[in-house]
Amino acid sequence: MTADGLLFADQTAAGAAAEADDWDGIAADDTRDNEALYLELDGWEGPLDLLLDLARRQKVDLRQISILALVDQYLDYIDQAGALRLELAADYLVMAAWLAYLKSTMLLPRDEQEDPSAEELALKLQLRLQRLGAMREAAGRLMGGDRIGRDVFLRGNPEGLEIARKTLWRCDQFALLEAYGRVKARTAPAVHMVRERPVMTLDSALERVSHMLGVTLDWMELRDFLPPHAEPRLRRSALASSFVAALELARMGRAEIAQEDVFGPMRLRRIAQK
Amino acid sequence: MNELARAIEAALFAADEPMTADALASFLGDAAAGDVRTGLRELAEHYGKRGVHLVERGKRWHFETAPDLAHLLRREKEQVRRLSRAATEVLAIIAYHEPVSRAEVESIRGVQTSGGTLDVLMEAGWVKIAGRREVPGRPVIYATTPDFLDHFGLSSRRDLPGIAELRATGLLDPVEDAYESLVSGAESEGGGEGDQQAPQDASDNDTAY
Amino acid sequence: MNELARAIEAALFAADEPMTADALASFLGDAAAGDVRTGLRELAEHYGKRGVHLVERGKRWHFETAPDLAHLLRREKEQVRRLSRAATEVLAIIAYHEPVSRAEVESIRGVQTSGGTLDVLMEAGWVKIAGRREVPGRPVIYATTPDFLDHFGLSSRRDLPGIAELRATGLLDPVEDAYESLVSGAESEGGGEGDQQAPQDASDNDTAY
Repeated sequence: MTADGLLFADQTAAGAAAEADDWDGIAADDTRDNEALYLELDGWEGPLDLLLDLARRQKVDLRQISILALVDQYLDYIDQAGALRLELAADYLVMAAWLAYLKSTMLLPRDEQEDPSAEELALKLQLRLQRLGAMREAAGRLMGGDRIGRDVFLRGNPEGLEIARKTLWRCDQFALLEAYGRVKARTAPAVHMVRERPVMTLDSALERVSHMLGVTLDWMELRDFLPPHAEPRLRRSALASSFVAALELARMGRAEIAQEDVFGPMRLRRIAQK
Repeated sequence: MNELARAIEAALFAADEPMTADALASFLGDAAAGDVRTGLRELAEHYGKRGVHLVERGKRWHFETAPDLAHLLRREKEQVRRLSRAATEVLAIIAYHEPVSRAEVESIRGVQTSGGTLDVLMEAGWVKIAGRREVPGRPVIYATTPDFLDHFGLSSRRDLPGIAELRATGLLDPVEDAYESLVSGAESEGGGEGDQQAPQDASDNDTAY
Repeated sequence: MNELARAIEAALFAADEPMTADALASFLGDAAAGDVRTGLRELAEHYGKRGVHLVERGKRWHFETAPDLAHLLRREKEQVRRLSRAATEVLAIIAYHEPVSRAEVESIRGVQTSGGTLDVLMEAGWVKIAGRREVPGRPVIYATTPDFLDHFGLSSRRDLPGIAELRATGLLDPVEDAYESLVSGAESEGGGEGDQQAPQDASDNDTAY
């Protein structure tokens, strides 16, 4: 950027001053009275927005605006709004205070200025306004482009492209039957059924043993008391109940029991009744 | 290409529905209906061999894609996939027990069945919803379809082999599971005898004691 | 007109969204992407002077009506979302600076951006979250979408009106950077004179008021 671009180049200052005067008249030119002027505050999104608008009214390149004129315009503006006793958003007042400070330091001799210098602050304000201005202009051009639905139109009723992804499932009879077999085998109910078994009850064993003991006085093996041709399961049951019957008869003093060896055959004999 | 033809082309392209020549003429402002008709015929000719055709249907004109390209625009990509093990089991259970609710399938399988599995079977066209069971909760019940019989080469569900036949072909012999193979070891000793045989065998073994 | 061009024409006519050359190639089956690109260029040229144009927007292609016919079609078809001034500014700032954080947008506009503004732009499908900036606080950064290019008739971001010029003049650089380069630029112009020179001039001018 050249010296021209800097804020306070001679012709800029002169031009800006003229523009500033011009601006004072703008409110009238635009047939705004004070009130209308204020009411526009709502339309500005914050102080920077208002500043940009004021700067544009200087009708010069944003690079050449007079910050000093801009400050005056802004402060005037805030004054007018204040005179109407309208409430101003805090950020407008903060900006006003900051601009008043900026103006005062700009008017001070250079060597009394603090850091950052007034020029730096002013230049940065100007750079910000340029950037906002550039974006606003860009937004305008963007919106002015050939927009779909306003300037260009898409196909009214497109059929649409469709890829129907269809899955062909494959399975065969064997797999089906195998699967059922698998399920059946896996879930075969683990039911424990007690089957009816041939048994000899204790009562019948008691009767049978005491009856057979009554036939002879000799020792008999327990095994001899079992039904001779019974199926194996009945024999096992008879063995158990006959053993208990023998014990019962011995307890009643009607029989005696003998066993020579451990696990040897058990023998049984009637005790003669006195 | 004249301006009217361009305008007709654009208007028909952007239109939501087919338009008559008269409607076009009035839409395009001061165009004469005759000129519009001429324009339409020229455009139709221009598009005649292209991928898009301008066609008249019952006096109304619209663009449509060339009929010979229809297969490109609505293409079906078919992929063959093997039915998963779980889905095959569910299908078999439905086939053997239909109509059957999902809860019943699960209790037969002994495993929870994801809804996706039934979806797959219905997508395949082998299973359909066959109503609801009139019990509390009115669960949906499923059954197989004629396509199912077709695909599996069955003329009716009665063709499905019974349990005894499955056992005879060894299909009830679980082979995967170590525990199950133990059990099946005992069972196969039964040598293909009936359902009742197995407990009998067990008691025979008992006599060894 | 070859078959591939016909197929491309038909597919793009029927498509309800813009398609890239690659998407077209894969949709059309065994077409080579290079051939599709050639076909697209030929078709675009063919349609160049017609009422309907074939355009590329952010690598995606679609048909649209010719912009110069807007006045004929606009009447009934206008369906453009009205954007607030704030939203258009935010959109422009994002488009020209992307990716950009909300704080950066706000520093350019000098006002806070209400969440609603970004929401509107995201809902329209023109702006998306493009990740986070790896600085303290990890702010979310925003960028424009392909739909943005589509809607505003831009072939690519390079087509943004005036972007080259804005870039060249540094108007897309942050104020601090611009200030630094301005000061150092003034310095070099000053032909070896001190840092103070340019501001000195400026303050001299000030006194003219």
